[in-house]
Amino acid sequence: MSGVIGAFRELDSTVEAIEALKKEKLGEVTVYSPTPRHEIEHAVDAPQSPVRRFTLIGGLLGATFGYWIAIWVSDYWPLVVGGKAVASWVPYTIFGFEVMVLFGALATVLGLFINSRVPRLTMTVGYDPRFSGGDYGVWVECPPEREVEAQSLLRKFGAVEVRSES
Amino acid sequence: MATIVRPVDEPRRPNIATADVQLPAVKDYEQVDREIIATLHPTTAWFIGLGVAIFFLIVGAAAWIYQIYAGLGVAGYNPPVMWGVYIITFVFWVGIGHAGTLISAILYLFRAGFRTTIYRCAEAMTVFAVMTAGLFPILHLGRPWKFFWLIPYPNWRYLWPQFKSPLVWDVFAILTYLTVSSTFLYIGLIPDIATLRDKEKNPVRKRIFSVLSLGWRNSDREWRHFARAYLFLAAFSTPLVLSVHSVVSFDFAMALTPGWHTTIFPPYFVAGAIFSGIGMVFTIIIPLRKWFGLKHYVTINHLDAAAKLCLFTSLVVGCAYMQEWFVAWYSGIEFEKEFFANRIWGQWWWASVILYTCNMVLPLTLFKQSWRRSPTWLFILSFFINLGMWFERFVIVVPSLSHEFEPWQWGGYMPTWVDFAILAGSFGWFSMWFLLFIKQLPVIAISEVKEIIPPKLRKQHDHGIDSASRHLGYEPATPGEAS
Amino acid sequence: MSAETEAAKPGVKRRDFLKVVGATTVATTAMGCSSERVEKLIPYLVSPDETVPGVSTYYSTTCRECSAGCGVVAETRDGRAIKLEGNPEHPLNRGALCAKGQSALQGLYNPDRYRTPMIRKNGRLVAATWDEALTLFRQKLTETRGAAANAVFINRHESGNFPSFLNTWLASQGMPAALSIDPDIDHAAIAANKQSYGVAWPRLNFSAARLIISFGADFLDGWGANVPQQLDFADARAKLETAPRLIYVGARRSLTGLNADHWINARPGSELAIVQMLGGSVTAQQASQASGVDVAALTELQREFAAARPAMVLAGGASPRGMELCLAANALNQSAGGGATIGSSSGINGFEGIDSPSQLRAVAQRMQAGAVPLLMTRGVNPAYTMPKSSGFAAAMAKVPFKVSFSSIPDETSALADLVLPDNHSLESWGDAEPVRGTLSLQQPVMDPIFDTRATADVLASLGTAGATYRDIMIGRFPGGATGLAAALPRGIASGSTSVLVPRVAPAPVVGQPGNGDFFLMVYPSPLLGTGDGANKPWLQELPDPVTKIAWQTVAEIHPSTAARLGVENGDHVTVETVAGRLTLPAYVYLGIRPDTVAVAAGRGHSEAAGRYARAGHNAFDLLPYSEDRSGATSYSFAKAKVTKDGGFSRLVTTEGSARQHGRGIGQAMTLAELAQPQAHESHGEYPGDASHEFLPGLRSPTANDAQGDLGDKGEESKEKGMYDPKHWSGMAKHRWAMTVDLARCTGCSACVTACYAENNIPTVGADWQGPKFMPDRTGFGANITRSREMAWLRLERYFEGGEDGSANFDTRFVPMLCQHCGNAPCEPVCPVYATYHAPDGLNVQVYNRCVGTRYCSNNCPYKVRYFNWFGYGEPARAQYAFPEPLNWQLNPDVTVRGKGVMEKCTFCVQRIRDAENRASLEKRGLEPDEFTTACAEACPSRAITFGDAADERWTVAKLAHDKRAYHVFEELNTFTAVVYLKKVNHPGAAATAAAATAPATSGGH
Amino acid sequence: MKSKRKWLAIPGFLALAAAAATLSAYAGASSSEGNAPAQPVAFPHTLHAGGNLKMNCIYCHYSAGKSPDPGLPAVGTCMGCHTTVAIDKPEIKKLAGFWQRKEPVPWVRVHKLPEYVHFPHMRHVNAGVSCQECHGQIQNMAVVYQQNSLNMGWCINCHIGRSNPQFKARYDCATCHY
Repeated sequence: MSGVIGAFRELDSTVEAIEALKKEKLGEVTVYSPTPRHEIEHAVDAPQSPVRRFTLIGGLLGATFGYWIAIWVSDYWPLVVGGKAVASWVPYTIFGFEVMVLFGALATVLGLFINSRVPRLTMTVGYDPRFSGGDYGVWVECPPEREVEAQSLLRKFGAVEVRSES
Repeated sequence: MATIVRPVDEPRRPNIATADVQLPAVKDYEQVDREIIATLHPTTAWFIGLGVAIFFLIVGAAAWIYQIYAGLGVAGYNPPVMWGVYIITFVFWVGIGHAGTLISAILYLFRAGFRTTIYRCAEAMTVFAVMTAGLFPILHLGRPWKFFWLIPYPNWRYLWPQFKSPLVWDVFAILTYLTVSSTFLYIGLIPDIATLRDKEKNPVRKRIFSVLSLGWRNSDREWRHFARAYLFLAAFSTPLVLSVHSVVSFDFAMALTPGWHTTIFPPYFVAGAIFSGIGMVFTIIIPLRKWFGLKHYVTINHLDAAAKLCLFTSLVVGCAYMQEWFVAWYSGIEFEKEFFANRIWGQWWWASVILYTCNMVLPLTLFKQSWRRSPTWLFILSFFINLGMWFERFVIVVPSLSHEFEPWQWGGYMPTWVDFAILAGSFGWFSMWFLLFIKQLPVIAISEVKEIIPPKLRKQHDHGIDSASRHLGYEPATPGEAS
Repeated sequence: MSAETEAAKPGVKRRDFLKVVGATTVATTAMGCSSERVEKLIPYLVSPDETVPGVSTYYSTTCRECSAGCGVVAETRDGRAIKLEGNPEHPLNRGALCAKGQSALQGLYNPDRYRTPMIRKNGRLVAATWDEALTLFRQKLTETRGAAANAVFINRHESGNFPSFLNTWLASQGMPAALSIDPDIDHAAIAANKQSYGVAWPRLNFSAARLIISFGADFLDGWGANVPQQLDFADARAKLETAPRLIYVGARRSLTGLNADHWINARPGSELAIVQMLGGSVTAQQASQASGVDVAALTELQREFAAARPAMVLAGGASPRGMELCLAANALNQSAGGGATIGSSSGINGFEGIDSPSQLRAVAQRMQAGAVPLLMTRGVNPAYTMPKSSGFAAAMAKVPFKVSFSSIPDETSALADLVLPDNHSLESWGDAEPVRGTLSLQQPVMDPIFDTRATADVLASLGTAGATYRDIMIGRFPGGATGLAAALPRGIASGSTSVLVPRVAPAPVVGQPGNGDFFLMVYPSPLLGTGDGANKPWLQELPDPVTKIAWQTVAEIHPSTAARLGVENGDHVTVETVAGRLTLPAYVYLGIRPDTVAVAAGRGHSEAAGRYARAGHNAFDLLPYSEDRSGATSYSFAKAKVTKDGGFSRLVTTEGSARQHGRGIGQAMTLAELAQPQAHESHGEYPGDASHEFLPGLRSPTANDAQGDLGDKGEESKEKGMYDPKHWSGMAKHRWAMTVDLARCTGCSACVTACYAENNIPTVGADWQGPKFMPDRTGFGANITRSREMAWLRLERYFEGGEDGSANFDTRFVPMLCQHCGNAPCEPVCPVYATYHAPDGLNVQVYNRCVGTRYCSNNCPYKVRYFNWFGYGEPARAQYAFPEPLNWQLNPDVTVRGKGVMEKCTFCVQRIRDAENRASLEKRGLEPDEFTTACAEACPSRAITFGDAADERWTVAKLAHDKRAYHVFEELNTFTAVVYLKKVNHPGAAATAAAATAPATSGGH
Repeated sequence: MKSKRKWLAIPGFLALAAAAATLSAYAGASSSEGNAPAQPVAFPHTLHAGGNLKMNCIYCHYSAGKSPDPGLPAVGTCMGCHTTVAIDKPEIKKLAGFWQRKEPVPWVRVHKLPEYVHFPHMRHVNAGVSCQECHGQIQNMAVVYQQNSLNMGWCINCHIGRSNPQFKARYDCATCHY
C-alpha cells in the first residue's frame, strides 16, 4: 500500500487537514497524535469502539464461571463443614464477583488488542517516531496518481514535512 | 537535568475535582519528553539504594529458608496466638496496595485532575505491594510447599479447595487484584513505552522497548480503543479495590474470635487500606519529586489534594475505632468486653497507644492548610501513618487471639528474629522492584501529562479550541478523554 | 514428599528389622524356627500360634512402678509392647491405670538404659560382656566371703516370691537378708497401721464414711496405692447425695486437698494438736495456738466431726512426730468410724515388710565407718532419695566394691564398680501378692531389647542350680507349667507368698530444723514420686496436677507472701536451710500457708541419670536429715529463709489463667441445688441442653441442622448424601460422643498420659527440642513456655473464690479435649478440607491434607488443636521426640505427624475403626460399650464415658441425659459431642448458709 | 485483512495452555506405577500362584483375611517344601542359606501405600475383592510389578462404586486417613 504522510506542529492545522482530506475523499486517513485529542477524534469521526462488547461478554462469562466452579466443586465431593449447606451460594458470590472482574478485565484488554491491531510485529509504513513526541501526523492512503494532490493539500494546511511512502 | 521552573502563578485554592490542577511550568510536549526521560538515567545513589534493598531481601529469604527447613517453630508463634507478624504484614501490604488503584481508577472516574501526575507512581506501588503481600499467605503456612492445594485445579485426589473458607476467597481476591492492577499499569504504560522507543538510541534498549510497546503508533484508531479500554479497566478496578480488602477483612470477621467477629470490618479495613496507601504514596512521591526534579509536575496543589483524601480516610478509620468500642460495650457480651478491656489495659496497651496516636491524632494536623502544603510534614507524617497502620493490624491480630474464650489457654506473643528478618525482607523485595521500575520506565505518565497541557495552536480559535484545551463546540465523544 | 512419609512408623520397623521381632517377616520367621522365648509367651486372649501380624496380642502382667502391684495388660504388636492398660480382672486396679504405671513403657524403651553390663575401668564405667561381668562378680563374691556378713543388698521393695528367693541366695552366700526399701511410701503411716490395725495398709472404705478428715494424708497423690484408693474415693463421691464430705488439714493443698470440700490450713507438724483436739485431750484454743488456725474454724470442725458418723480419719506422717500423729489419727478413726471406714483387713498387701529409710541411714553410717565390704543395689537410688545431709552418697565412696542391678542409670549405679543391668519388669518373670491370698503374675511381654538379664536369672545361675527363675517359679507354682500357663491369661491366681518381716528401725536421728521465718515443705511429686519417674518424658511433660508445672522445680509461695517479698510468678527466690540453699523460680499458689514454702521432690538428677532426669532441681538438697520414731524421713519440719533473688525464668506451665472469669467451663452445684428440679442453670433455649432431647448423632451433621432443626424429615435431602442415616453407607447411623463426670474427676491426669501413649503424641519439653539457631528460649520446657505442648487432652484446673487469698476456695478440674462439635467452627475456615465433619459425628483432622494455615486453631473456642511447630515426628531432626528405642512404642495404627500440620483429639478413631473391623470380621454390628477411648480406659476415677450417643443401649447415651449435663460454651451453638456432668460440692453447714445468699460454688455464667 | 486471522490464534494458544496445565496436574497421578524391584530371592509367582500349582494366595500371605497386614511367609513355610523340592536350584540355595543363618529374607516392598493411609486387607478380602483387583494378575508376573497407580483417585473410584459398583464402600476421609 502506498500513500502520503504529513507532519504537523499544531493541533488546529492538523484538524483542518483531516477534515479537508476527508472532504476530498483521497483515501483512508490515519492520524497520529502524541496524546489522545478529542478534536482529532471528532474530525476523524470514527464509529463507537466495540471494546465494550468484549468487556460485557467477558464479565458475564466470568460471573458464571465463578459461581459454577464453586458450586460444582462443593457438590463434587459433598463434605459438610461446620453444619453449613454443602453448596451455599451466599459466600460463592465472592467468586462470582472476583472472576467476573478478572475475566472482564482480561477480555477488555483482548478487545483493545484485537481492535487496535496490537501487538504489531512490524512497523508499517506511514509512521514517524516524532509522532510519539510533539508532532501530529496524518497518513492518507491513496493511489500513486493522486499523491501529488494529497501532498499539496497537506502542505496547504501547514504540514512541516510531507513525503510519500509505500 | 532539566531546569526547574518554579510554579509562581499557582492558584492557591485549587478545585481538585476539575482540571484546575495545572502545570503552568510545563510549556510543551517536547519539554515533557525531555524532562521525564531525563529521570531514567541511573545514578550512584540509586545503585546504593538498590544494593540495600537486595541485601534486605537476601536476609529475609535466608530467614525463610531456615524457617522452611526447621519448621514454623523458629518464628515467635505462641499458641493460642497462631497468627502473627506474617499475617499482620500481609494485611499491611495489601492495604498499601489500595491507594494506587484508588488514585488511578476511582479518581479517574471522578475526574479528579490531580491524579494524573501521581497515578503512575501509585499504580506501580500497588502492583509491587500486592506482589509482596501475596508472598505472606504462603510464607506463614506450616507446609508452604503444599500451597497449591488452595488453587482449584483438576487432580487425581478428586479433592478441591474448600470454597467456604475465607482463605480461598483471599486466593481469588489477591490473584484477581494482582492481575487487574498490573494490567492497568501496563496498558497505561504502552504509549509511554512507545515514546521511549522512538527516543531511544541504544539499539538493544530500543529493541526491548519496541517489543514492550507492542508496536504502538499513537494512531487515532489505537487511541480510540485505548480510551475505552482504559475506562472499563478503571470501572472494574473500582469495585475490585473495595472488594479485595473486604475479603481480606473476612479472614477475621468470619471467625468467632472476640475482636474479629464484627460486621464493620469490611468498610473499616477498606478505609484503613486507602489511608495507609496514601501514606505510602507520600513516602514515595515526596522524595521522588525532589530527586527527579519533578516538583513542577507533582505540585504542592497535588500534595494538598492528596492530603485532604488522607485526612478524610483517617477520620473514617477513627470512627471505626470508636464504633468497635461502642459495640463491645453495647453488646454486653462478657467475652467482647473482657477482650476490649485487655486491648487497652492488657499487656499490649502500648500498641494501642501507637495505633490511636498515629492514625487518629496526628492526621488531624492536616486540617490546617499550611501543614497540608508542607511536603516535609507530609513526609514525616507518612512514616507515622505506615507505623500506625502496621500496629493497627497487630492490635487486631495478636491481642484478639491471646484472649479468647478459654481462659486456661490465654497466652502471650513475642516475635523472634526470624519474624523481623522476613518483615525486613518484604520491604527489601518491595523496594527492589520499585527502584528497578523508576529507572527503567517513566514514573509520570507522559501521554497523560500531555493531555492536560495546552497543545500548540497556529491561530486563536476560530475552530473552537482555546488554550485551556477545553472544547467549546461539542461534548467529548468519550467521557474518559476530558481531564 | 509429604512430611508424614519421613515420619513413618514402618520406617521404625525397618530399622529394627533384626533387633527384635520387629517386622512382620521376622516375627513369623521367629515363629517358624521356634525360638523358645516367643513360644513361651502366653497371650492374654489367643494362643501364640494364632498371633497374627498387624493384629495386637495382649499379655497380662504386673505393674512394678510402685509396691502396690496393680495388674496390667500389655498390648503388643509384632513383638513390641505398645500400650499398657489396667487388667479389668485384677482385684486392685480393676482395669484402671495411673500415669506412673502407663509410663512403665518409657522405662522399658528408655534411650538411657544400660545396654550391656558395665565395669569400672580406671574411673569410668565401660561396656563389658556378661562373661567378663559375671566372672568379676563371682571373684568379688569369693573375695568377700570372710566379711560376707557385712555385705549389704538394698532391694527395691516388692511383694511376691522374689524377695524370699533373693534372701535365700544371700543366705547361701552367707550374707544378711536384703533391705527392702520403698522411698515413695509413707513409712510412719505403715508403722502406725501395723500397731493400730495389724496390717501395713488396710483397705480405706471411703463409701462407708459420711465425713473424711485427712491430716496431710494425700491418698490421691501417691500416699498409699493410688489407683485403688482413687477408684474407691470416686465411687464414694459419685453417690452424690450420700457422698462423704472431705476435709483436708495441712499446710499445703495437695491434689487430695484440692478435691476436699474444705481446707484447714494448719502449720506443718501441728496436725497432731488438731487430732488431739478432736480426741478431746486438747482444747480448741491450744490447738489453735499450735496450728495457727482460728478457733472458730476448729470448733466448727469439732462440731461437724462430732455430728458425722461414721467418719474416717487419715493422717500422713512426714513430720518428726509423724508416727504419733498417725497413731492418734488411727485411734480417732476407730472411735469415729467404728471399724466401718477402715477395717483391719489388709488392703494393699504389697506394703507389708518394707524396711524403714532409717535402715539406709544406718547403712550409710556403717559404710562411712568402712564396715561394708560389698554393696549391692537393685531398683533403688538411695544416692538420690536419701537427702545429701544423710551422707549416703558420700559414704558409698568408702565401700571397696559396689554392684548395681539397675536397668536404668541413676546416681547410685553411677557410683557402682559393676553394673549387671536387670531386665525391665515387662521383660522378666515374677509375681506379686497385691492382696492377701491372690498372686498377680508377671511375665515378659517381649524379648529383652538390650543385652540385659533378669537379676533373678543371674542370681540363679550363680547359685547352686543353673535353673532360670522361670523354672523356679514353675516349680513353686501349684500345677507346675500347665498350671502357670492356665493362670497367665487372666494374670492372677490364688496363692500366697512368705511375707517379709521388716527389721526393727534403729533409734531415730532427729535433725535440727534450723531457723528461718518459713516452714519448708518438701513433698514427693504426685507424678515423679521421689525421682524414679524423672527419666520418663511423659511424666516430665505431664503438668503437675496441682501446680501445672512441667520439667521444672519451683518454690510454691502464697500470694500474700509473694507480695511481701515483691516477687511474681517466675521471679527467682533463694530458699535456704541449714542443709543447703536452692535458687528456684517462684510459683504463687493460693493453696499454701503464707508462712510455708513448698518444693516438690523428684527432679534435678545428676547427669548420670540420663537426658531427661536432669531437668529441674533436687529438693532433697534442702532437707536436713531427720527421722521420726518409725524411722521415716521427715519431709516437712525444717525452717527456711526465703529471699528474693534478682533472676527470672519463665514458668514451664500449661496454665494460662487459673480463673474462669465466670465463663462456666467447669460448673458445679451443691447438693441442695441437685435436690431441687432444674436447679442447675437452665439454658432451656440452648440445643443440646440436658433438659431437652439430646440427640447429638442425628442433630449435627446435616446442613439444615445449623439452625438446630433435626433435619431428618424422612425425605432424602440432596444436601445430606452420606450424612443421611438412611444412606447406603450407613455411616451416619452412629454419633460418637463422650461424657465427663466432674463429680468423679480428681484431676490425677492419668488420662493425659494414656492419650500420649495411644496417639503417638510427642513430648516437646526436652532442652534440645527448641529452635537450634539463635533460639530466644532455651533449656528444659523452652517450647512449653511458648505453650507449644501437644497434649490432645489437657486437664484444666480452675479456682473459684479465694481471690482475697483466703483458704476458702473451690477447685474445678476440667478434662478439655476436642469437643467434636456438630457445628464445628474449625471446619468451614479450612481451605483444603483438612478438617471436616464425618457422618459418624467425628470432627476429623486429615494430617496429610493439612497445609498448616492454623486458621482452625484460631477459630476453635476450646483451643484444643495443636500444631507441629517442629519435626517432632521426623527421626532425622534435632527435635525428634522419640529417640531410639522410644520409637518402638509408637502405635502403628496412628500416623506420626510431621512438621507443619495441625493435630488434635480424634476420639481414638483408630479404636473405632478397629472395633468396626472386628465386628465386620465376626459378621455383627457394634455391641454397646464394646470398646472405649484410651483416656476413658485408663481413668482411675471412671469419670470418662465414651460411646455412641445415637444408640440408646450405650451408657453414654443414658449419661448424656443426666440432670447435671451441660456443654461448655453452649451459647456458641457448637453442638458439642462432649457432655460434662457438673461437679457436686458438699459445703459444710456454715458454708451452706452462706451459699444460700451468694452461690459461690456454682461458677456458672 | 490477513492480520485478522493472526489474532484468531490467541484463543487457540490459551486453550492449549489450559489443556497442558490439566494434563500436568494428572501427570503426577501414579508415582510408583510399574515399579518392579529385584528381590533377594527371585521368587516366581508364575510357578506358585500360576502355572499348574495354582496355590492359594492365602497359603503364604496367610493373614490377609484376618488382619490389616497380609503377612509374608516365614522362611519356615518355604522350607516346608524346599527341603525336598528343587533343592539344587540356585535361588533355592539362596533361600536355604537364609534358613541356615536363621535370617528372614529381606523382601523388597513392591506395593507401598503412604503411612497416613490405613488399608485393612481383611475388610477388602472378606468383601470379596480379589487380590488381582489391586495387585493385578500376579500369577502371570515373572517379576512382580505394581500394576495399578494405587493413588487416591484410584481407590475412590472403587469406593464410590464407579469402577466396580458391587464393591462400593464408605468414602469419607477418615475411612483411611487417621
